[in-house]
Amino acid sequence: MNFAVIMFPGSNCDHDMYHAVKDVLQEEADLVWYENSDLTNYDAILLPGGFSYGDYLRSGAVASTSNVMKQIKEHAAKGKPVLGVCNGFQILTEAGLLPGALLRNKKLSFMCHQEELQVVNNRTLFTTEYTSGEVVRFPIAHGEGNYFCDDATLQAMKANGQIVFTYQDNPNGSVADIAGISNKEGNVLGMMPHPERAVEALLGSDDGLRLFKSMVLNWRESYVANA
Amino acid sequence: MLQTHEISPEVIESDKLYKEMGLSDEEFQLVKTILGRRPNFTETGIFSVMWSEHCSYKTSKPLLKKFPTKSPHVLQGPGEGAGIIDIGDNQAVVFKIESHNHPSAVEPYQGAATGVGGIIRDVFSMGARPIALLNSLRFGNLTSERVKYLFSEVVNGIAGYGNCVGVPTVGGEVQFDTSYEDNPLVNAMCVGLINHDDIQKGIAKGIGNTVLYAGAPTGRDGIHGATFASDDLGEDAAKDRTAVQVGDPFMEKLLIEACLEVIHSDALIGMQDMGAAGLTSSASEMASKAGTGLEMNLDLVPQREQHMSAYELMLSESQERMLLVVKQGREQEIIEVFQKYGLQAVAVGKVIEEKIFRIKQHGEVMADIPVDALAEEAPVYHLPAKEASYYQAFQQMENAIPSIENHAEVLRKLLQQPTIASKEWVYDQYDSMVQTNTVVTPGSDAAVIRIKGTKKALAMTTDCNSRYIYLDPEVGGKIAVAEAARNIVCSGAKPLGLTDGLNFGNPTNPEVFWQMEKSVEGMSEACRILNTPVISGNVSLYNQSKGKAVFPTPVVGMVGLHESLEDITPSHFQSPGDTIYMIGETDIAFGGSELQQLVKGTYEGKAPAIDLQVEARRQEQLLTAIQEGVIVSAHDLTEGGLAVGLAESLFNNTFLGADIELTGDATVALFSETQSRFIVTVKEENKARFLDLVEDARAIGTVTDKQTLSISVNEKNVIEEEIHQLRDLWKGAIPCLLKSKA
Amino acid sequence: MKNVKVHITLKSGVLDPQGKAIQESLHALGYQEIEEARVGKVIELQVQDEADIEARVTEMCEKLLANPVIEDYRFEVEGAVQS
Amino acid sequence: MKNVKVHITLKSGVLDPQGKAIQESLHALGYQEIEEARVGKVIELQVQDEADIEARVTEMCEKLLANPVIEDYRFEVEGAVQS
Ligand SMILES: Nc1ncnc2c1ncn2[C@@H]1O[C@H](COP(=O)(O)OP(=O)(O)O)[C@@H](O)[C@H]1O
Ligand SMILES: [Mg+2]
Repeated sequence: MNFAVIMFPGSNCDHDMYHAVKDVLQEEADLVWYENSDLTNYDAILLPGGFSYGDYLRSGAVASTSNVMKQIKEHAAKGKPVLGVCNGFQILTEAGLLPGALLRNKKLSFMCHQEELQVVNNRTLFTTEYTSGEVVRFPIAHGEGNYFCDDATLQAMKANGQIVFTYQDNPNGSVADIAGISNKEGNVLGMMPHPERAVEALLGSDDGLRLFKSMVLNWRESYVANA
Repeated sequence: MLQTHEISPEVIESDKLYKEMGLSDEEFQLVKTILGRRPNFTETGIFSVMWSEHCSYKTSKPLLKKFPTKSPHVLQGPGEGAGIIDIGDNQAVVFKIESHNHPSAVEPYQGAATGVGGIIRDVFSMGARPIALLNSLRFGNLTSERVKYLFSEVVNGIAGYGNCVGVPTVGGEVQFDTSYEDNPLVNAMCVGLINHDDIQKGIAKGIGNTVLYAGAPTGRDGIHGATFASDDLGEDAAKDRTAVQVGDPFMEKLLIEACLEVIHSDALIGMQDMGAAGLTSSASEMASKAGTGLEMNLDLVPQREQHMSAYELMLSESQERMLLVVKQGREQEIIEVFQKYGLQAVAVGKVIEEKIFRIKQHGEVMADIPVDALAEEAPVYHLPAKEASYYQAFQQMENAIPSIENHAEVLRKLLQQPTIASKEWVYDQYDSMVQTNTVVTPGSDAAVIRIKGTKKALAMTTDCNSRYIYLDPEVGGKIAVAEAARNIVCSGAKPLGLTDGLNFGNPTNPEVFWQMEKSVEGMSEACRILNTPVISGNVSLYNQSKGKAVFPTPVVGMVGLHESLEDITPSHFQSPGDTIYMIGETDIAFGGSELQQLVKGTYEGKAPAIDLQVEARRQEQLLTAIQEGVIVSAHDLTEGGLAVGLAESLFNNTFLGADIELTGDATVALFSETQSRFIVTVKEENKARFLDLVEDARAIGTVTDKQTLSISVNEKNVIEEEIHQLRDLWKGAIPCLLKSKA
Repeated sequence: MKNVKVHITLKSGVLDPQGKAIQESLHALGYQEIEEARVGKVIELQVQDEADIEARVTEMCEKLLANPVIEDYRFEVEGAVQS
Repeated sequence: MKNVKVHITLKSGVLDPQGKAIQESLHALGYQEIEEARVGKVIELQVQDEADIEARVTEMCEKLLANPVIEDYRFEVEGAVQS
């Protein structure tokens, strides 16, 4: 499987994402600079964390207006997987690929530590290797991870199974303890916690590895099925 | 603010305007002799910043010579942006510490943020990828609103900058004491990783080569910041608006990537960041080091504001700027790399043969100064030292044991002392994991960063107990180095070397200078015996307000090497049944201790004694035992003594406790701050081997699954505390102080 | 050259943690009279003169300056209010 | 109840990275007419009626709302401007 890790000016988890996919998972991956990129040959697009454009104005806002977003939207429209982590999640909501928005953490400060998450929906392209209701440990590292959406949106997301991960002990004030959501079709996932920081036991958790493995297995299945 | 347009050389001399810029009468005369004429306004400014303590080390240079700086592994000692130590396999570690005390006192968020930005530039200007940040902070007591504001905003500023640039902040220390009330200390350390072939130097070699300016345009930020940093902090410091520099971590992130790409081009000759004294110091130092001269046209310098004078352009401390020297004719390929990242890079001058620093603006020569006069030939002062008046009195005092009724209650109180309490409130705000190398996150003795693609890792820590140094600068200086090394060894690494951040009061006060001299001597001796050369450092003087100096605070930033990931050792207890050993004997050592502060509200008496030979032997033996795999956990004993150390060892787990049996005086056994002690845990099957390897170890108890800390002394139970209650007190102390109203 | 001020506020119903923190600290400082505090942004633009400045600024707001999910905006072109 | 709007802006000459980023992204979106962008804050307070409201708000600004080292402030009490 061939992954594109998009680098925006100010992305800073791009190499971490690349390391997780390329060195740990041992799949094909490229770091792709946001300008003049051609994404047509990639099977999956990863939007890494960081502070694209310094997070000035609103986190993710400036990156969400860049040209590469058009290609990402096309890729997503084909049903291919797009994963946005942290700043990547913020970019996806700003770009309208996912509903809602991310506000400043309830306590206003940046926070970085391990959090326990519950896998609410294990039927997405990203979560089939988890069991439903399973509790996993991922690091969080954000100042603006307080997920917000209006009530109608929340009800619709619940009905569609779009809530993929929730916090066991909500650290930032997110509506309904939301840590990660998908689009209706289930091929675009945005989450504040960092699965790419949880792929080696040496660093405290390898629970995130199965997220990437799910992507690969599901891709193989559909690839083999279509072949 | 000084007027910046054309004040004549005559007026500068007659009205002694040079004094406002920080030059003494003698120094001004020396400038006249060097130039053979009176300096103009711009030149006076240039001399004053270059001859400030911050740039010239004019009063500390004689002391810095005492530090041992060499060892076979040292690739670059003090003198460049940062020092470098070989770690094998063509790799090396680069690090340095830097203070931003005065800017942080005025504008804590930006002061701290730009401090972080500056030290990162020091490291990547050497060609290294920054891989970790640490800091060392000192504030007054968390009871005044001002101190709470300074503390919160400094932490916020460090987080704001470090998190955005994507360099993990992995460790540090914070202490609180009245002496820092108006003059907080904010020292930031950056660690980088480099391949030997990528090492850059800040030199302007090759006559005719081009001087390239890269990064942010120049504004009026921080003009006179360097002299300001070398001056008493006046009562009206908050009004000194021009000294405030604002950082842009986003720009810095782009600058890191661009510079680390540029170093692979053979068109690059030299690179240096613009730190204190901005364009002036970077350009003149690059030329001075290369034995060349340099000519610059200020009309070409990117400018953020209008009508900037030569004086302002030369002295501005706008952030996120770099100066490069590039082969003549090959400018464009370098410029294009910066452009890819959306950064400006422009040719602003060239290297000349004449050893002159020549600045032009609007077709006129605004400065024409012999290069070496600014750097190497800056005046050096041998200031008088006088033993502090309190010292003999303290030395005469008996090593008394504070009288205590309830030891359990004292333990609970000690755990809530801000200096001992959990710093989670601080480090939770730092991204400590970005770059996915952080094996040991903040909260242990030393942080550990693995090196991808190898089986090695780096341990790092900052330490300095300034109370001991106040009581006895020489002994305290030894302890600072020894404690840092202890933290490195506990994590399973071998100490490689250190960077020092010397924070003191006004050096023209002979008692302050004595503190400086003695602590540097103590540190130097410890460096020699523990084999940790000083490879870089920073001096910050005039840390005082209302005439009173801060505690002498020479911070030690140390880095160590794990030869194998398997050696990485936690500082917390791991499993029930393990035997707890204490390495080292305990004597009566309460001078400068937390208990003394708690009981008496002051620090006095003798500092704890330290025997560096004993220290070195214990560290070596412990490290060997760790490398042989017989140690489960290791923690050094510092503030609050054994009882606090035991409690700390239990806070990371929710299911462990400890049963401890001690003898002797309970207060001494529990709370004495005797040096060179460790607590380690060992599995049953390794006990014999452990005792073969480590001489001074004595079993004091066992790790249990009871979740209580139970300590008896002379078979009488003196402490029986629930771990979760102790943990809540320890974790809650700082957040609670920050919330409470003064 | 025109000076344009774009005012961006959180929609009512969107929690404003920063405003709440300010209100709490004002109370702590003894300003009990504060019933509510909310924080908004002002983006001040210097814009070259052109005919359809208001249409253009509206576009900028929709595309970038405000996030319609959580924010409302209005702007003034040198005195003239436009929403 | 009075509505008070406190406007907080960076002092002139102080670097505004946020404004610069906004300007650049507006350019990237094709709005070349933008010569400058600067970002400020508005804190909107609901204040119980009292006699010395202006003196009190001035105090709040000095103590908490604005950072006098790098920021300027001015405020309006329901229409009446006060600086
Ligand atoms: N300013 C800070 N920044 C980051 N981490 C900190 C800071 N202050 C303390 N810590 C972390 O808290 C832990 C305990 O600090 P400290 O009590 O100073 O340890 P020690 O006495 O072993 O040197 C360390 O892991 C340290 O890295
Ligand atoms: Mg320690």
